[in-house]
Amino acid sequence: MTNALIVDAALALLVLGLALWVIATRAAYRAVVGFVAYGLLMAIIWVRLAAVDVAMTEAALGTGLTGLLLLGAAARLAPYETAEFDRRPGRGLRVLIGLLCAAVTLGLAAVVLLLPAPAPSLASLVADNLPPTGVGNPVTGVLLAHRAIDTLLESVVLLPALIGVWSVAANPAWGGRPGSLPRPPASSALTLLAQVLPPFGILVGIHLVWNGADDPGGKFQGATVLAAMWILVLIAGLREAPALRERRLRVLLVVGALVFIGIGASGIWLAGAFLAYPEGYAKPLILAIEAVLTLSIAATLGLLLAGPPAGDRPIGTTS
Amino acid sequence: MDLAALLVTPFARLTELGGLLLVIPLMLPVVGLLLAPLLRGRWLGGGLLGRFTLLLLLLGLVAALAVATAVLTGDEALKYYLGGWLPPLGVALKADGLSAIMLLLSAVVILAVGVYAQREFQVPPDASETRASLVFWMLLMGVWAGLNAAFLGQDLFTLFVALELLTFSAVPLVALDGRAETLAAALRYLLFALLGSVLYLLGAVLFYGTYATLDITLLAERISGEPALPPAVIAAAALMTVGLLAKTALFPLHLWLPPAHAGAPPPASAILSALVVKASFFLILRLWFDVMPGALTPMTAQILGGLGAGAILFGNLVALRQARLKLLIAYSTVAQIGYLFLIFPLAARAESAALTGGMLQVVAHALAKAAMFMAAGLIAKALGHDRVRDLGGCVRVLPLTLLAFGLAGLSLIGLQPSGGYLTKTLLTAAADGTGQGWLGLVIQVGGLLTAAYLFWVFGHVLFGVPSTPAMPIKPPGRAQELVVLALALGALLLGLVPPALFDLVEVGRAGLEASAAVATAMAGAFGWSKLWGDVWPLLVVGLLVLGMLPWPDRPAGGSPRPATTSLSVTGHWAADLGTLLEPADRGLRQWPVAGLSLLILLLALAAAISTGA
Amino acid sequence: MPEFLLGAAAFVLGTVALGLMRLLRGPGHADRMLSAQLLGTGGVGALLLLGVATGVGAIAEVALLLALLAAFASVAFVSGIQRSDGRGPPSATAPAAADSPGEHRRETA
Amino acid sequence: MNDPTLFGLCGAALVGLGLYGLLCQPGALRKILAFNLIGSGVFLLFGVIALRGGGVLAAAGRGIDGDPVPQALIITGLVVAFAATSIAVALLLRLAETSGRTTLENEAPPAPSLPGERASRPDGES
Amino acid sequence: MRLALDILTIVAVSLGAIFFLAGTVGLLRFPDTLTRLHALTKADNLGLGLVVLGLLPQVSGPLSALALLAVWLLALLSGSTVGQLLAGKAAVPDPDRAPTLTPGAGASHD
Amino acid sequence: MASSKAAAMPLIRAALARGVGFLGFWLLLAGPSLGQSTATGVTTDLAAGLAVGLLAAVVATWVSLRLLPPAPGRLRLTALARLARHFLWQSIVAGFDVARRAFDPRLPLKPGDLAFPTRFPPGTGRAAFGAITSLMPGTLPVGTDDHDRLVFHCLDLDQPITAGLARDEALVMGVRRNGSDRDA
Repeated sequence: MTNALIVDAALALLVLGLALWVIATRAAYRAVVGFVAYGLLMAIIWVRLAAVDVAMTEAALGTGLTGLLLLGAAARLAPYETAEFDRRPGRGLRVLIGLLCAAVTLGLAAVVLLLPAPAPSLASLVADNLPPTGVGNPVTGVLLAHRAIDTLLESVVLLPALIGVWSVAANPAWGGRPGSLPRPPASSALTLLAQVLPPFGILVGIHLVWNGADDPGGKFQGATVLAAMWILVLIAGLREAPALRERRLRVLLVVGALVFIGIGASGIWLAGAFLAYPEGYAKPLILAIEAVLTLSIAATLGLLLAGPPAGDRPIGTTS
Repeated sequence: MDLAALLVTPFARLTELGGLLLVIPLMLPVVGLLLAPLLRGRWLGGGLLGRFTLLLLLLGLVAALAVATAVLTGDEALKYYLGGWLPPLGVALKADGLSAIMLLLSAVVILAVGVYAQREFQVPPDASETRASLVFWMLLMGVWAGLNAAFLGQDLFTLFVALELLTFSAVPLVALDGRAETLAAALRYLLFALLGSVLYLLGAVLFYGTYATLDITLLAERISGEPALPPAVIAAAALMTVGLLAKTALFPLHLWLPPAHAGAPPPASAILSALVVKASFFLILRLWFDVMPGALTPMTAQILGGLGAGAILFGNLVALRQARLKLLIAYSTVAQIGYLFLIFPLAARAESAALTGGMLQVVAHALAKAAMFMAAGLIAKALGHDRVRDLGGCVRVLPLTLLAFGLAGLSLIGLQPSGGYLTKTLLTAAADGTGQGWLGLVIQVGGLLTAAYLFWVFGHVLFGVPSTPAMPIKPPGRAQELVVLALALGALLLGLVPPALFDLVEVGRAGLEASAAVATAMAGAFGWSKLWGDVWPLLVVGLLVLGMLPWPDRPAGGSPRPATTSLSVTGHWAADLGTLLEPADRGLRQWPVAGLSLLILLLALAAAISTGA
Repeated sequence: MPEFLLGAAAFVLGTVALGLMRLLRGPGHADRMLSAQLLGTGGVGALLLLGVATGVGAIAEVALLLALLAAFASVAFVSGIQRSDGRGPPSATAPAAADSPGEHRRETA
Repeated sequence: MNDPTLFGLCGAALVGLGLYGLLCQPGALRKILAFNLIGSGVFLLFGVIALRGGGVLAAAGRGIDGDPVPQALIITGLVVAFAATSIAVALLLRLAETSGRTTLENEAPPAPSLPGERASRPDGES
Repeated sequence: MRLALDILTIVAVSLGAIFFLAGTVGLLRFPDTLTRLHALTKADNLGLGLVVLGLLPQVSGPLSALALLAVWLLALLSGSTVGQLLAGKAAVPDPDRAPTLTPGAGASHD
Repeated sequence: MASSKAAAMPLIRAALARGVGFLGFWLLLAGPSLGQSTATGVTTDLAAGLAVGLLAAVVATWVSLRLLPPAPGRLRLTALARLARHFLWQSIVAGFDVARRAFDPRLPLKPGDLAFPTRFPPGTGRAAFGAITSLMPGTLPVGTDDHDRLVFHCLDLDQPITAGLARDEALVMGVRRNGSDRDA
């Protein structure tokens, strides 16, 4: 056990050190680079916490897409970011806030140490109620059956978020192609990567969704990988991002949640409750929902990264 | 399927659905939100999407009425287990009286906003979709979906997702006009709201860590069975309360509200002020009255009530200093939120009056404030500006709008028979009855200050020198004016609603006597002595304010700053106070200072909750 | 054997943590990015070791995901820098100036 | 001290650090980063709770490592946090492009939007 | 047989760990960005390869073993792409890179 | 791209080859869980899994063909094997080389840039060459110069780098018979 403890202690210390760096370093760019490293470590920590499903989400989302989003933002903000660090509040205020934050941490630490000793848990209840759902992965069972409403609302939440991102567009650009994606200089290495990697990413993504029914994985993880591959192709310039007015794209964005609601509503007649599945058909229905949701979530995540429509030319380029 | 059923099924049959009925208000806006991106083009002379939303809102109103009827006639909360899974594993929906009121209120207000916004956000003839139209109508439905989910959810995590849905929908509305100031206001709102969400989530996590459930009913059972609150629960309650306070913008955490609510397009401001901040308040109610009933220690109640009193005084005073009409209304919201928190110190011994008064305040303020923001929007649109000092003469071009503004103002002041009057009477009586007369005093002073800034506005409107062309640049639509007037009248006539309907408040909670409390409050409201007693202080305030008006020697051009020179004594006094208040408000709205307040509040609440544990 | 593999994982994590010194010292943005990249490769290795040590096969899939997306941060990094270069001379020097050796010395002193 | 506790304390520290950063760093991008730190601290605490809740079962040979309910909720939360980050970034980038500002300090209350001004908003890129 | 495989594991994994260390040492000691990049791409990928080699005998079934190899190949692809991308970026004129731009003029030690 | 019948043949061949490869990759991924379902005797799960795998492989192949159209010319497997062996050995050498220099207290480096006039036209072949050389001892492609030569950053200019690069180039070129000059 000692080696395991060393691993855990190393991870905890590293994560704290990186968090400190993210908070305390001077330039935003350095903080973002630190945050990317932080995300990688978090993925390993989730593995150590026996939450492989979460680790996959963190690996895909935290290191892939979030890193891309924040690094791109930091680079685009760099020209404007003049001495903002020096506009911190005065030392007295900082010390005061620091002390209070330390008090919050200490209080939380005490709470963690005083959590009830035989930890209360729903694990056995989930295990007992997993068979009717037909899936073998308890996390998928919870997400798609027991707490399906959370998953439904959460896939719906992504849509206002996307509209929010689009809403900062300039009026004439509305409906055009998104313009926030970084466009690196033509590089044969990047092109090769964008040509070779996506098929494998697609296989991994589909595998995660399909296999997520019984083993760790699921639609969020799969969708994130698919979105990442799409973005990679766009960044490398192999394909153009679609214009946001395209009806096919719009349908793609909403079809997942609509199918989810449709199947949920049919449950009222067929299984006696909204979001219930008819006996014996739970697993195929769950897989069907996951399949369409994956497409919608992947498209939404990709477009969240791609940013607001920018007309025919990307924002920030000089014409 | 729900839609088709709604269209053909008679209204009465809806209530027979029982708990399943709750799925309709939950899913109707969600389906609308999902279909919205596909609905392009013009229809009946406007936007297809706008018309579609209107239809959906009408259906939503029917559904909300059905829920309210079912709750009131059944005299018990409707409950529904999604997917047939019982908590703690599954997620329940529940509509008690409070949920029903909130559902109905949001359906009414959003419907009014939807009618109002048809004109503002229609699609021009040469386009099939514009940025503003799609964003506004979609996010309006997003806000509606988030609100309904927040009112019906019985699971702390589902409520978290609902809050996020609400935030993500509300924030872009603030920045809809795309100017730098509103973008900054939206970003500030988003970041502070996210801080609130994450603190809320942390609280939910600690609840789960202690009881392995997030269901409100189950949590209530388990917490009431505890001999003393465990530390995790104390921390969770403090974290959730503070997180929700940040989202409610209770003084001194109001840093984001004035710029956000003032900068949004008027229909969006109406939704934000009338409903969005109420959702997080509603969850505070849920937390203290449903999740941990009986855990409200006197200390906690005093902190919340004290902040509420502070909000009333501070918000009203700062509102008095605003040069722009929309900012004035936004600060008035800061003040009006304060009334909601007075119910906590009163609830311990006068729960009926406190809760009824609180819910009445929610309803009355929502109607009145939505009317005021939309009226201000019409004024700004017609005149091309909303500087209070230059409103002179606009009564001639916008009589109906200004009437609506004034009527809504009467409700805020608390004149009979408005909802504001009921609120204030109920709360004052409860304050006197529980030996906390100072709260009653705060309520009275708040009403007078509200009257002062309304007199200030109307003084300029009625007696100011017209500085703009008499003809409006763009005359308001008749439907727009009427809908604003209807909302204002609704707020004003709330006291005339049969008291029996207020029994809705008590459905699902024992020992409340809402209708009796309302009946008592309304008894004698129209007696001459009572009327005179309420009106004469207002007259005094009115005279003082009119004395402050610099209108006889108003400098030409009209600077956007408030008048600080005046002939009267009250003018000097107000100016002195203003020089103190404005820097104080600016200081409090600095991000680090607001953060400091938040941290102090968090620790103080944790300490206060543990005093009774 | 699991004990040994865990120890190896700890060692690999420790060495890449050492590499994070580059994050602190810079001096260029690219150097800092290198340390994050090192963490990526090391993380894949550590995850594979952990997966076999604990017998949870799915951990290898986490490693696979990391390997699949390892290049993403660098792609964003490279294009990001390019974008601020594209804004013209004054802004192009801004990130570099922020990382000038003089300033760097000030921070570590 | 066992492993879950270690990471639980780590989560508590992350929350505190993130709070400090969110309140004291003037740059909006730094605030977004700090929000993500707080978020991951909260998720970490939830993950610890999940692991604690699973230990009993693993001992009983039921083969589940952690309480799956918190794990499912964490996944949902991570996606929501990503959505929040992307909105914040979009707003911030647009703010910087229109006004050159990257901080939220010293803001003046905005004038309400007016029809005339809306017509003349900067519609193209400068 | 088992023992031999275990020994192979121990040797290969240890060697791999040492190459990770080499990558880190190179990253810290080498004088400029591009030389550090050499250390990163080459030493680390070999380290990962050796770790994978060492783990092969420990996994059940040939498919799992091949999956491990696939992870390594993906890491190689990523590593080489990242190497080239960052190298191209580091070659853009940058104050601390200037001395090594011309062939032979490098060799600048700390 | 495959308008004539003559051009269709390589396309079909490439599609089949890649499809089989992707299906193989899917089996790697799904192997453990497929193994489970065969062990428990649930054949429907196995069939469904294989069907999804087939579908995934088809999608992946389609995407792959869209992104990276097959180059004319045939793949020579023996040359590929030779390249793989060379690559494997050289990357080990590269690792040792870097490690030796890193651990050496004297830090024996003589870094610098070197221009290499490659025979590869810009395109996939050149990119693959760059990717492979970036893992070879002491070389790291940094870009192209004005004369369309590949520029390599080298750890030690005293080593016979050009000769090594030429050998790598020949090996990579040999993999595809008479194809590389028409890559695009």
